[in-house]
Amino acid sequence: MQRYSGFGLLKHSLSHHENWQRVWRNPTPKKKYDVIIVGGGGHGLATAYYLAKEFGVTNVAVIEKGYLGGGNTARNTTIVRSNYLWDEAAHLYEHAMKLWEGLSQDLNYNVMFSQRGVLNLGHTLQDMRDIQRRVNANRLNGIDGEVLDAKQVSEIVPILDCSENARFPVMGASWQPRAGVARHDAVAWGFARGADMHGVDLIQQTEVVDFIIEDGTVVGVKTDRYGEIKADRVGCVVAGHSGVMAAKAGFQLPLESHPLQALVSEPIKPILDTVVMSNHVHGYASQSDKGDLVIGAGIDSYTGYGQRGSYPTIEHTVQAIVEMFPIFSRVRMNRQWGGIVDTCPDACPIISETPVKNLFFNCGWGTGGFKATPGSGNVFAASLAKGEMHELAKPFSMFRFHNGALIDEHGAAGVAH
Amino acid sequence: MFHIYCPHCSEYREEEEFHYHGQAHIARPLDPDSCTDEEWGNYMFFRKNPKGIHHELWDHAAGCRKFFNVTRNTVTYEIKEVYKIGEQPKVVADAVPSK
Amino acid sequence: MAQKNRLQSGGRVDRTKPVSFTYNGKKYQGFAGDTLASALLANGVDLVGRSFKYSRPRGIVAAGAEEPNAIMQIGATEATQVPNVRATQQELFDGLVAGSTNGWPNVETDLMGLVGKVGGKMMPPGFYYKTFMFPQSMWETYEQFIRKAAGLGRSPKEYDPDIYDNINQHCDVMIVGAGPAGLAAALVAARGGARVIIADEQNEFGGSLLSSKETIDGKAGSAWVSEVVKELATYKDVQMLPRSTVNGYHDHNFLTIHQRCTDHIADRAPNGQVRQRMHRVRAKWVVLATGAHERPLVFGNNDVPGCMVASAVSTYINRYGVLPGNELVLMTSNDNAYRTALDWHDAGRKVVAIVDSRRNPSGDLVSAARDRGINIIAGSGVIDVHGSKRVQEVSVASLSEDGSRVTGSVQKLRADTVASSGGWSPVVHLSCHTGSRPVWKDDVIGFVPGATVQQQLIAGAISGDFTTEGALSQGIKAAQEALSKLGKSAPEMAVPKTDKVVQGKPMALFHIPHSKPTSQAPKQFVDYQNDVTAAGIELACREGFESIEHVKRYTAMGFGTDQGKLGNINGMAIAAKFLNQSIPETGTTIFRPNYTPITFGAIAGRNCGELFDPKRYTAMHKWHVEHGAKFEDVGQWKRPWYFPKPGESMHEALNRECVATRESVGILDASTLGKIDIQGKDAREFLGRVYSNAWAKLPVGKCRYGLMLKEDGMVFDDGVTSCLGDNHFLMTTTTGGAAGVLNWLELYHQTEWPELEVYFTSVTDHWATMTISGPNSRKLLEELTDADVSKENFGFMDWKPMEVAGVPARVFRISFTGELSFEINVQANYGLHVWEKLFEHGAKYNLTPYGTETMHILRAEKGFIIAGQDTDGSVHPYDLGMGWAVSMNKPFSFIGKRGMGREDCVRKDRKQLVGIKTIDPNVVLPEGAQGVFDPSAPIPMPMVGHITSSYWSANLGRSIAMGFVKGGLDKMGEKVYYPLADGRVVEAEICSPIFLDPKGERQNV
Amino acid sequence: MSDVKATGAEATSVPTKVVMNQLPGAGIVGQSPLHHADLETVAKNGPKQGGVKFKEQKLMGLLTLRCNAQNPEQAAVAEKLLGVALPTTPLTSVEKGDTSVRWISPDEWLIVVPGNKAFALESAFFADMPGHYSLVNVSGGTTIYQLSGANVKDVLKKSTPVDIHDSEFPVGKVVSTVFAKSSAVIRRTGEQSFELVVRRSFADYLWLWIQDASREFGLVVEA
Repeated sequence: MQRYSGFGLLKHSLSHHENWQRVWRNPTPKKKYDVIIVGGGGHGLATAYYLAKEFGVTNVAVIEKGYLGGGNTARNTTIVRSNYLWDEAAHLYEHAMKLWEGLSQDLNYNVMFSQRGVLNLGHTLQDMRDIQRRVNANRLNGIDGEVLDAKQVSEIVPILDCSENARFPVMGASWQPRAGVARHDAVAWGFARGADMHGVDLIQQTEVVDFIIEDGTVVGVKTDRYGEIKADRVGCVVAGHSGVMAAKAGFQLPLESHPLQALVSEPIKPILDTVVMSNHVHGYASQSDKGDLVIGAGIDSYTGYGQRGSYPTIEHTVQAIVEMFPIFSRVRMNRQWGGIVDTCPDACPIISETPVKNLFFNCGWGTGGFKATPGSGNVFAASLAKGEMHELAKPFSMFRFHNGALIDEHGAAGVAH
Repeated sequence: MFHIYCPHCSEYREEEEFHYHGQAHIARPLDPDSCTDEEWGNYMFFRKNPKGIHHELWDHAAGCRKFFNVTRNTVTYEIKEVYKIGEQPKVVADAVPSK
Repeated sequence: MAQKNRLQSGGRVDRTKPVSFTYNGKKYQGFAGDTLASALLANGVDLVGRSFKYSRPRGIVAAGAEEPNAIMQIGATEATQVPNVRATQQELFDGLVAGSTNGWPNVETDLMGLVGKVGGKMMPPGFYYKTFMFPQSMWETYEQFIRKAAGLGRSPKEYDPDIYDNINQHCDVMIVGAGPAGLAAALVAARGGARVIIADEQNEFGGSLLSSKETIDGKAGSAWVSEVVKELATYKDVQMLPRSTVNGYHDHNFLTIHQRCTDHIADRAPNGQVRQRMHRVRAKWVVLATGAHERPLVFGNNDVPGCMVASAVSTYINRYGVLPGNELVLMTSNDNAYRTALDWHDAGRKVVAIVDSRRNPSGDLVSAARDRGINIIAGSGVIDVHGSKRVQEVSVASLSEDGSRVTGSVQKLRADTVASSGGWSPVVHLSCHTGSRPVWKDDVIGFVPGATVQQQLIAGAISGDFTTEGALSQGIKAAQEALSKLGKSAPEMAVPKTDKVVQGKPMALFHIPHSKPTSQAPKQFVDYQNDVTAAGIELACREGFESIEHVKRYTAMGFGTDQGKLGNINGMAIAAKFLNQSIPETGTTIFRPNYTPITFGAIAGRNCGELFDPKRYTAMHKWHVEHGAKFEDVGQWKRPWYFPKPGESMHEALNRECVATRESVGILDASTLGKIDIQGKDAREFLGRVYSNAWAKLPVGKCRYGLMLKEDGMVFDDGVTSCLGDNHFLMTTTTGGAAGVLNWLELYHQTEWPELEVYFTSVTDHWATMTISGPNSRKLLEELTDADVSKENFGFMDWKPMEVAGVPARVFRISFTGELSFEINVQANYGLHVWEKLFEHGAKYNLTPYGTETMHILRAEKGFIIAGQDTDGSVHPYDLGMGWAVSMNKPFSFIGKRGMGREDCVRKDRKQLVGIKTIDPNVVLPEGAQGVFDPSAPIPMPMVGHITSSYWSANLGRSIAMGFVKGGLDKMGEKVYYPLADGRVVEAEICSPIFLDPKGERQNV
Repeated sequence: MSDVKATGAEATSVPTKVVMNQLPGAGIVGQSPLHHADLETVAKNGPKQGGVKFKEQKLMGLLTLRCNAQNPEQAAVAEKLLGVALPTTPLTSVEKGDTSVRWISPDEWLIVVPGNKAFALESAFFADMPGHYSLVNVSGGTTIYQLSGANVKDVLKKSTPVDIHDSEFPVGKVVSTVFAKSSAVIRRTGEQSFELVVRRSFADYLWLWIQDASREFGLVVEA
């Protein structure tokens, strides 16, 4: 297998880059696998990677109806942070953060994880109470965080309007220095390459049209291209389509799939080198390495599988950005797009056993999926390998919506995470 | 942005005037106290979330403040019909789940 | 020499109106009617930018929205800077200041260029994924360089001096594009009596007719255009919008138009005019007449300045009177592009050769070229271009019949301009915005709009028919169809006569091969802006990026500000060829809004600054401002926070307000509390279902506090509801909860319990509410009313109508401070009058106005909760120690009852709200501090609950706090510790949250 | 002592609903939601020519009526008390003398009368109206903006998504809708004149918005 390095680039440049190997194979599926993962997005690929690399389960297939990393992984605004309020969520996201911190080296693929820090602004007294509460919880959970006042905020982001005449003046912020952004496509490709290297079969352009369930236990899947493929365990990681897949398996989930829109400006010279989020003014922005301002806000109110939302959502988002950064008024918006996010009533994911034996779901990440990619894949892989849920995953059982043990992260999720 | 016909105002209005309230026809159990935790959880949280035909509850928040139902395709976003509370939809999904 | 490339005559520029402008610090002159691009070309400026990865010199390629290279920084002042403006779309005005965006130290001598040459070979697609990984700590250092190199123009550093706005439009027919198809459609729709909007991104209507020599009905095309425009102007329901780009097509035929009102006049909008306007259009029918973009061909060094799209060359000649060179080589795969050679020749400069990839070109235009003696080299292709900052020579070689291989030897031709054409790509962008996928048509050699659920019609080149005759007839048909769908009678209209030109069959050629394999050939550019080459696309495919979406993402093709208008199809074709499959098998090309970039300010419109969000005021707001109140934002309300006296700190002000209230009397403007009038015989029953406590027996004249829960049993609002009449109640809600609660009541009434006879009406704004609180409040009230407000006849939790200061009022004896209190409600138009009267009489009692902060302190001294501060949607009444506000034996299972009974909600060790007393009375815990039982435990340290409310109580001379503690209600007197960020660990004791007057005697006097 | 009427029963027993005269004696002048803007002075010193005219029609009596117009008794009593029948066609309004009635929803109407006539009308309703209904005085919570002039439609188009073209919005039509980031009940009162019923707490914001939206046409304030 080929390792990537600057030296490798030089070597290949001498042969006109004609000898680069495939990043992953294009295999025909076997009749049976130990584990089938439905969904080749970031989380599914990470799950496959860790199954093979960390838990020694290499007889694994990832079945993707489109192309790898083509869903929300390709459509999000790439923010990575772990400053969540409740212990359960904080531990899960911090587990992911620690994996992020060595990911490029672990994968030998530069996912461009850039720890430029995240500011969550506070504009009201209640915002500041919530920020204090969350940061104090983070510190006691071993997660870096500080509460900043308006002056400190404007020192970090001088172009932010921290003046008194803002409609909702900035009163302060929470600051997580270790947070940042990553290159979304590279994350999917890096995990895919890593999984493939460890023997995982990545089956693209193949849709799982049904589960094969025998007296309450899943034993495989039906696909449109290759018919039946057997498996001891099946992990379903299909984000926005989780409800649809659950219906095929005969149960419902506490999920609604909503459009989540985002937009980018034209590329401009570096001017914003951290991530700024505001729940109250309702928008967030960062600047990519290409120079685009990457901007987002909340989900559209209605359910939708159209990968597009309504224009007023874009308007409100842009209003918020102009309110926070008045100097961007003359900068121009280049593109907008939408993803399909499966949202839970408590703004926390579902990593869970299901009413069907050996069928596991990892979904409900809402707007917060990207930042959790390695952690989600890692704990889901552990659960699939053992057939029982990983400690960090247990609190995220779908059955918490029956017994009432919800983990309400709306505050920390805020404008969309 | 949706263009929604309000069955009470009897004309089309912009989405900005309306609020979405999720899946329609979720009746509150008549005897909550006799519900199991599972039944109550299902009532509160578990949803069909279909890809395709969806019956959903909206209210004309900035208009007549009346609630009503909408049958909408969640992929194409076409609104197939609107109907008042207490009425039943005429357009329903075909038995086969959308693939 | 000034404007050396300007023709003496011809074109639509006004040679009597010279316009001067600055480019890269140098002064130039153009004419009114020029774009920045045409003026630069007229002045012989070849170099307009450097490419972002290899920093190669780049020149103008196109003449419109598809231009990838001429990306300018515009702006005469810091505040009016605009990054990334296309020179081809910027109209020239006097004093225009422009500069190229890339190139260091400048675009002419660019040192990055060296890096590009040297490092170029080491920068294939995705190279950054493969390196910069070691050591880990260095990535952010590498990144700084990458970031500096990236980005085109720069953001202004000062605030925008201009204003923008939005306007809502409705029409029967929205016509996008005012070329022949759009104009014909508009004419028919207008004659049919429809409400029409026709928009075009250019400064004048006419589209292709403005830059071609074709005639319509025997007149010049442009003459036909002006006649049509003249007629359209006579219809009152027709809106014509030039300089207006339809940039987004959304669901249910909603479109957005970006209109540039003043960008053609000046740097900054003159005297306060709107600079740009967004039209938000709801159209019954849409006619897309967006035309097509010509595709350049992909060949070696096809990015050297002087390489242009064929039709662009014609546009510069015919529309702007500019000949952008001296010696032309035309590279084409179709007849249509021959027009460019003819235009060039007829303008009096030399056409070196027409290189045609087809073996036997035929057709009228081909003969016309032959008649002019132009050298046609058939069955061949331009495989390489020589020159660095301008084309100097081109290499031509014969090709195999299918154009896949170089067959013959290479001949070199001197030329300074290479115009190329690989055919035309319909502008399908808008049709994709609503989720419709375009479909490939082999006869068109391009994608055309696919099936859609929108009320959408197409006309003209977008359909794949690139003739003017087709445009006109389809425009007419489309409008007629729209009219009949609208139930209007469609007028007949004959298709205007157009020139008959017989054309030969075009060849499907995208990428001209080189004698060397693509990977070793000179760079063949597909996407200029992102430096994507044919070799790069092949490499992506070789590495396994086989889906076109993967190819695009891996190479960044189509991610520039031109969104791949020129390159995407060529790129797909190259990928298809490499994977040897058809283009449709390789995928399709999907476009998203915006068609071209839009100013953020224009989208925000006037919803910025003081109009960003409403500020809501009470009837007494003016008084608060005059009396120096500091305000708190509560939702959209501006509520007085505290009333500092001159020189007083917040802390001092609060102490003063708190003490004055407990010792004499204070006053609070409580008007923002939500108020709902409830009438109907089932009002009581309804209250019983939405509140957790009992309402069946509340007598007329009495008030009662209630908790409102969600179905999960968690508290979401609280307030006092008063019984006005047996079937008539007044409910109050929290300030933030008002709208939500009314909606909640309507939801349950309309969808669950329509049989209950009850009506709800918001009266929040109708009543001005002022609470006087403190031992002297009764004395004060007595001075202003004749009513008997004695304890005996006006007890605690009673309400009474009475006149206060001559104004009819409803007075409620409820208290949020624990003091003797009267909440006076009057019709809001009289609120300020009563408020001021209270102060006239209150002076002797030191009547002290206080705001939300003192209110919070006073209620905390009493252990009263604030929904939203002491609750967070995850606590039920028992968690709050408020079981007394729950009546489990009500016949109807009220909202929240069942939820509270779920397994997790009845746990013994839930976090419960208690009082928190710091051992050191002078320490005020920060709200949000997290408590632990064992402060020496290792991180992660088990947390037991947080502080929700915490204040300095001047009345008690110590700090007080409320907060959640695991099982706290059974831990009275036990210790809890608060490790703070500054390293301190505050020791505290769990206690009752009622710190003052536990028996409630003070309010009951 | 203010004049409070209990209805539905003789004074001795428990009243079912109460209505009260909320207006003080003549000596006390009410202060409308735009009181602080001092429109009199603005009108005196401001421009007299412009494309948009603005007037606050203040201190009117506004009543929200909820009832069932399909119920003949209720319809009859309402017509008797108002002098006009309740408009039952959606989005229409009726006007007679100094009384006007706007359709708000199938069971809701907004009644506008002179401020000093509201209480008499309320009392009459509470005395005579049979069956299930509700009548609420909202005079203090609302005010009325009169917008007119050659450019009045341009200002409305900037402010509301509703189609105000003559063919869709004839004189007399009334809609409750979004207005800027607040809401309003908009009624067309003439070819070039519209009436906005707005909420008190948003009055200042809407006043700022209308000034801003009118600037390019010239705003004439009338007192």
